[in-house]
Amino acid sequence: MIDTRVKSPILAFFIRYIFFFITIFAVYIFLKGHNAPGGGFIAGIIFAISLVILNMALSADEMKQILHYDPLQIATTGLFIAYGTAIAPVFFGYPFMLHKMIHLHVPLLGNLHVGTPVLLDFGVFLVVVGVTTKMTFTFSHSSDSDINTLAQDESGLSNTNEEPVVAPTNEQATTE
Amino acid sequence: MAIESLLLIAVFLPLFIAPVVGFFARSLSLNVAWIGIGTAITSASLIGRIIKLTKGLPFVISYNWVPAFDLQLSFLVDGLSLFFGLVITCIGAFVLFYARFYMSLKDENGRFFAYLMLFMFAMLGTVFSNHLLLTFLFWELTGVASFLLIGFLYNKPESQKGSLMALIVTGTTGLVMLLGILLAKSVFGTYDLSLLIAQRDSLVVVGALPTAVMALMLVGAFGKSAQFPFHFWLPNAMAAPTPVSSYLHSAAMVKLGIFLTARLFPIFSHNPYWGDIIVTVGFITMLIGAVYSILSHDLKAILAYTTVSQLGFLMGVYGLGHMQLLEHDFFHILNHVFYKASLFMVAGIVIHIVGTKDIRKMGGLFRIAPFAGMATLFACMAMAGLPGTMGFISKELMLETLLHNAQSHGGIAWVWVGTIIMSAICLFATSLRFFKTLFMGTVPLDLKDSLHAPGLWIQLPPLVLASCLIIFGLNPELLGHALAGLTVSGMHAIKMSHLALWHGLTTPFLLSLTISGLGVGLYTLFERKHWQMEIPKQLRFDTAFNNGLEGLATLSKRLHSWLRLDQSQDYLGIVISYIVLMSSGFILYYLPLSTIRFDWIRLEHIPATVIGFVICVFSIAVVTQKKWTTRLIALSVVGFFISFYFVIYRAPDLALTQMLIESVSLILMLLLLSKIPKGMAIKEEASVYTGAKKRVVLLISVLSGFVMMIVLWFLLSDPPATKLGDYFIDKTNSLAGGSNAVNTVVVDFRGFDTMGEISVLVIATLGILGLLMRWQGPTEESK
Amino acid sequence: MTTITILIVGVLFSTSVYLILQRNIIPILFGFSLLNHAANIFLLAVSGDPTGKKAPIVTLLGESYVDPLPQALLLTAIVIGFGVTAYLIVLLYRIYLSHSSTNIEDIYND
Amino acid sequence: MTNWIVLPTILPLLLGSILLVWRTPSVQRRWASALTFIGLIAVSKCLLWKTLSEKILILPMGGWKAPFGIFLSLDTLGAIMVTLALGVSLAALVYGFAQQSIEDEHPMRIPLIFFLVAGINLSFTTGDFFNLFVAFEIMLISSYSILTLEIKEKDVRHALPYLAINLIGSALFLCAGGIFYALFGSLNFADIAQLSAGYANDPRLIVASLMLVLIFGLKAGFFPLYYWMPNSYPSLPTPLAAIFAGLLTKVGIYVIIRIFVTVLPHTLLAPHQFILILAVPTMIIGILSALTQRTIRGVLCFNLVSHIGFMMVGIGILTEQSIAASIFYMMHHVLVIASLFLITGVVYRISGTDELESGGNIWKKAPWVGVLFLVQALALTGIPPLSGFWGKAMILQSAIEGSHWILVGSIVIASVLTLLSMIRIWFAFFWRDNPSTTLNLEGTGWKWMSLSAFALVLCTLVIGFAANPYIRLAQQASSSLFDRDLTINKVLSSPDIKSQSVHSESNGGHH
Repeated sequence: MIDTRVKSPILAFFIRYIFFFITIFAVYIFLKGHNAPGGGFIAGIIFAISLVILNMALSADEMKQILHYDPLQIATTGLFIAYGTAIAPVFFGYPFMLHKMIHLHVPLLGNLHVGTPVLLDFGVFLVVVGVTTKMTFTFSHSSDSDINTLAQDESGLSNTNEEPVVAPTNEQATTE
Repeated sequence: MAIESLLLIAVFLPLFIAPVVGFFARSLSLNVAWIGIGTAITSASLIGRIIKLTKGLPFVISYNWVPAFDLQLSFLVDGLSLFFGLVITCIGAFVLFYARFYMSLKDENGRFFAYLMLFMFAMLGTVFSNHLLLTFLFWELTGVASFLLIGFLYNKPESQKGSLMALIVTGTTGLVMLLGILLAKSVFGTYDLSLLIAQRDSLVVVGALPTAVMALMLVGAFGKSAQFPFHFWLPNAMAAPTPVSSYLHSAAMVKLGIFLTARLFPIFSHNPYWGDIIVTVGFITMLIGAVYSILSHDLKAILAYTTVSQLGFLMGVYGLGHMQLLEHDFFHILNHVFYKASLFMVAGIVIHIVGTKDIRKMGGLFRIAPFAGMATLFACMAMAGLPGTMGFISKELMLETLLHNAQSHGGIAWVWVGTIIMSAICLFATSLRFFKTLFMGTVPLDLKDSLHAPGLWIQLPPLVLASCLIIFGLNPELLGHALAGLTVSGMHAIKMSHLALWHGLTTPFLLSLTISGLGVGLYTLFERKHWQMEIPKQLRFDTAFNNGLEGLATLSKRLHSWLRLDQSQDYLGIVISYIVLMSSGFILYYLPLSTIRFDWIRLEHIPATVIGFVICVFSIAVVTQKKWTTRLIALSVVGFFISFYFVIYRAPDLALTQMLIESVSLILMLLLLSKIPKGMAIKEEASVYTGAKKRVVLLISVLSGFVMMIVLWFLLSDPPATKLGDYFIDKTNSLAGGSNAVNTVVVDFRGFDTMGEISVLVIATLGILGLLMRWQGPTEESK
Repeated sequence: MTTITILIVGVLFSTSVYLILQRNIIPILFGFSLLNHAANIFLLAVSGDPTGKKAPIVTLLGESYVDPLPQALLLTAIVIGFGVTAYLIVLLYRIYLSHSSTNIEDIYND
Repeated sequence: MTNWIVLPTILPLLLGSILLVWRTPSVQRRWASALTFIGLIAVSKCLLWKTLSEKILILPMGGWKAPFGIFLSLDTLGAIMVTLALGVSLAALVYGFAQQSIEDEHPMRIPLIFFLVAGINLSFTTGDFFNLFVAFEIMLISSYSILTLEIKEKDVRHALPYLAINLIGSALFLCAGGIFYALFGSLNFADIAQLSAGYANDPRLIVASLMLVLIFGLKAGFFPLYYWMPNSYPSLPTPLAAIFAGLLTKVGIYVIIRIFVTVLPHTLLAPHQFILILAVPTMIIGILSALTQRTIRGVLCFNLVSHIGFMMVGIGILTEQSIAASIFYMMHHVLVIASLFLITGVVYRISGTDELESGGNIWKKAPWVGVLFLVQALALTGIPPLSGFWGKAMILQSAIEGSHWILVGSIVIASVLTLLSMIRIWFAFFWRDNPSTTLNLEGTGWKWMSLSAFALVLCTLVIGFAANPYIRLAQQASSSLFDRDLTINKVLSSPDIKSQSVHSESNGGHH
């Protein structure tokens, strides 16, 4: 159903613009999360889905240019932010994970309570983006031997002892 | 030095010497035995010194070890322990001396002598310990040490078999004894032996639990002392090198059971079953051992069975509980120690000379090994109970007591008289055979060339030991003087002075004469038949034991496959069925189903009803549809409608999340299905259940839904408690600074869960990466 | 309302268990997916009958809101379930690659 | 200071993520991970020492008042388990270093071990029902990942049973969480403990508690819920198998102790009777299966299963003494099983096989490996004064005092058969001349491997010969478990740090 080798130029054209709007939407969802349905997780997965769709349209190199970082690194950064938010209060003599709030008035978005919970939520956002894209990219590429080297380079979690998983050669991967 | 330090050194010296021996074995080779001999003599002399100092009064030394478990490092110094300590160390010295000249190992001397030292330590510990748990501890240590020694020539199959048998039998009986000990603690309130002995008059030993304590502990003693029905391990333990046999089977380890019985005697002898159990077991053992000994033809097996017989005799002494016998228990034990140790040593020498164990192929060795022959002569005389030896006196005493007993009690007591007479006849014949076949007559032709004379030194220990039999047999008072002061509380003070060589023409003496005559007769009978009779197969407990082990293996294999533990593909069905059946059982048993409240569907529920209907229909479609694609579509419909259902439940965050997650899962599932060829899908449709299996699967699945339904129904019958939720609603704005309570719970109130959740996501990605990058690790080291 | 939820839970559990007990890895995957849904709805149902209550976006104290806690727990559970399901999908793919079959019998008798 | 109890969880998580960035295996990376473990062990020792005087340490996450926020609470039992988990993991880690050269090391192995340890430690420290679920999931997903990380091509299928069973367990766990919330409106252990006293005869609570036995029985390996285990563990690399075998089943046992001793009322007898009934087949069938196995690891796996039954006996009897017995047995068993797996790895390394049929010659050529194995085999059997004896004797004592004669008999039978199964290995690999097996004793790798196994053996020897402080520790852990009121008071009366901080913040803003 999804043939990763077909890269449609029309789809690519549209998706670039759609991608832009989705990103804005994701940021909105993320920021409103504390007071309305939304939050880091939902924003993250929306953003990740847009990246996944983008991936269908673009070639691996283009995709790499857009992403710039290995998704796993993004996810790890998210983890660090979340852990950091949790650990920070300890140094001020507070219990682990205590959150502090700052109240801000931002035009367009209205009353914002910016505080450490946002940082944790941002960590969640990054993790979800990184994890979802990493999972789908690696899995969709895994039957394709030449793209697999990319996956290998990206992850960095491999060495000479690893050999990419390749589908049995005699049976062509076919769509249903 | 104080008694404490003397005793501690005497007991622990062998333990500390063991590694030293192991260490020096490389440079000193066999001469390392001298270190061991020195140790044994030192310990023996220390014990001798203690005898002088204590003057026969019991003495307790205690140190805390594990007070949390009431265990003290507590030693009881009294006549019994000192006597056994002396036997262990003295015979140990003889055995080590013998081993010095017997063993011819290249690189394993150190191990051998270290084991022997360890063994000596374990036995000393057992006899001196005053605390039942400590006794058990050393008891098991002797078992382990004997396992290592019996299996010392480990690459021989019979070594493995013999050591396994010894370990399992003594280990199992030891565990039973542990039960007895633990039970004793809860019945009598203490593990302290000296305390128990001191309170023996006020202790209630009658009744179910005390009897159980006694029986369980006696099982331990029976196992160690190779009493019926555990007698079979001893002959099989003969796979050990001969010095070990001589130490294990004559002097020491097998006597531990006797020791324990003697220890327990003052405590339990008032129990009505004490005598019955011990006498029955002991005398049956005595008869079996004697009969089997005459039916065996392996030199060491013959000796092993005579040992079994004699152990039964010694055990029986404590069962009869007759004061005159008990007063001389040390005499009986020493008699056996001396003759059996020397006979084993001789057997080792002989086997070494002739290169075979079959007694029927031997003969005429006196000229080659005259000292060994002398030793055998003395020892066999004692074993046969001929006048002038310790064996004679021992047997006379026993006969006299039994006759006395029979006259006063009648009935079954006469059976025991018959038993001892029969065993004595067999033993007489065996002794005669042993000496005659080995040392008289002519050397068989096929052995003539291979014979080589043994050294003088190696013949010395058996000769010295055997001479003791004669010396003390002729002058029993001598022994009485030597053992004076070894009073055992609750049992006796040593009075050997009235032991005499000649009691006059009494009934026992006449019986002795009869026994001798019949023994010669039996011998002649067997000699005529060329010793062709064997132990009947069905009465060989060791084969039964081995068959039992094999049967156990077969049984466990059957059970294993019957429970389908070897079938990886069935685990899931079994576990799920189990969980479902159990849970439905609980529900039917515990939940009062009649109290269920039914909540009718009202008008405002219509949207929920429609969505619920769709979910149900499509989830059933996932099951019933044939094509994977259809199933997948049905599945995603279920997923999306569940997010609608979340909307009904006023959960906008959940609905969004569910929808998005459903999409990503769908992408992943599509990716999976796109990688599996279509042909496979069609082929696999055939592999569903049919018939009865299908019905079972259906039943289990319907039952599982039923269980969860009932549980939920019950939960919702009462309005659910919402303590936490109320607080969150209340504080989400004021304390967490957000109006979306779900979000504040997720990032603030319970932010730690979210941290865990994102960690799970990252780890799952790592797992996926690991799966998609096939690891070609270093093959030979990957385990 | 609760009756419908209870029925959904029952059907979802039954169908999922039936699928998990099949002899093919694809139905098993579907089964686990349904099992996740079943457990999720079970957990959500614990917040009680939502009829007449508002979503837990608190603008005015004193009004009747549904219990936010089960929803929050469920959010965590859904995400964790997603991670595990993704892993399961890839594992099944690897199993398929190693044995060139999706049939449980073939796989374990290979 | 209270923040310390999150360290055993957060530090491994943090280091695991750091090692995801610092990807290339190197000597420095190894040192960093080993030193982290050593540091954590020091921390956990301090915590253990502190729990002895303070009974229970608590940390309100985010400063929220009990029972509303997530609470971490650490009592003596938890501290013991954390220390053990860290110790075993360190030994396994060092063993892995000795076993593999740096070039052969999988870059994800150490991070995943860290994540696994984090999950395990969180399970031991959490005081919240749903957080326990999260901890379990961290632990499980790490264990799946580890299981399939370096797996052999055809062994991938053995991960499926493990995964499937645990998925079912997780789904049920979630439902159980729902049941508890619906009943008590709370998820905090202390709070539930206080509330549940009034629910002792509530049929819903009885059914829920019986389901909990099934759920955690899956993790712990009760009969017949252990079916997944014997196939999954042997496909792991040795050090990881040691962690799995030593720790993962014990987490199940720990949680059962935690929930049934400190959370649910003791008057709830049904689950305990159920555990006692299950204990008998767990012990007997487990050990009979061990006799059918053809590999050392197979034998060990089923021994593991069988001995879970011993701990179940202690839990089922439910007296202060019997729980102490189970705790002590658990301490012993973690160390002994882990070290036996490591020793098996050494055996595999030098003889190239772990099949009973093809082994041999080790006693002659490498007697020290034999000594290590024999000591641990005897400890496992319970030969005094090795560590297994005390635990077993304590369990037997409680069973005798409760007059559970069938259990007593089963324990004796299981012990004897344990001995038999271990001696089979001993004969096959150590006391046999097998001309077709050549031992490879070159190189120093196996010596270092033996050394880290020896470290664990040494621990068991210490526990065995100097048993007193450890038995006292187990007794103290048990008595603080039984001191429910203290725990409840301490947790529920904890200060409301969050509102204080918010108030001080708003006050500060005004002035």
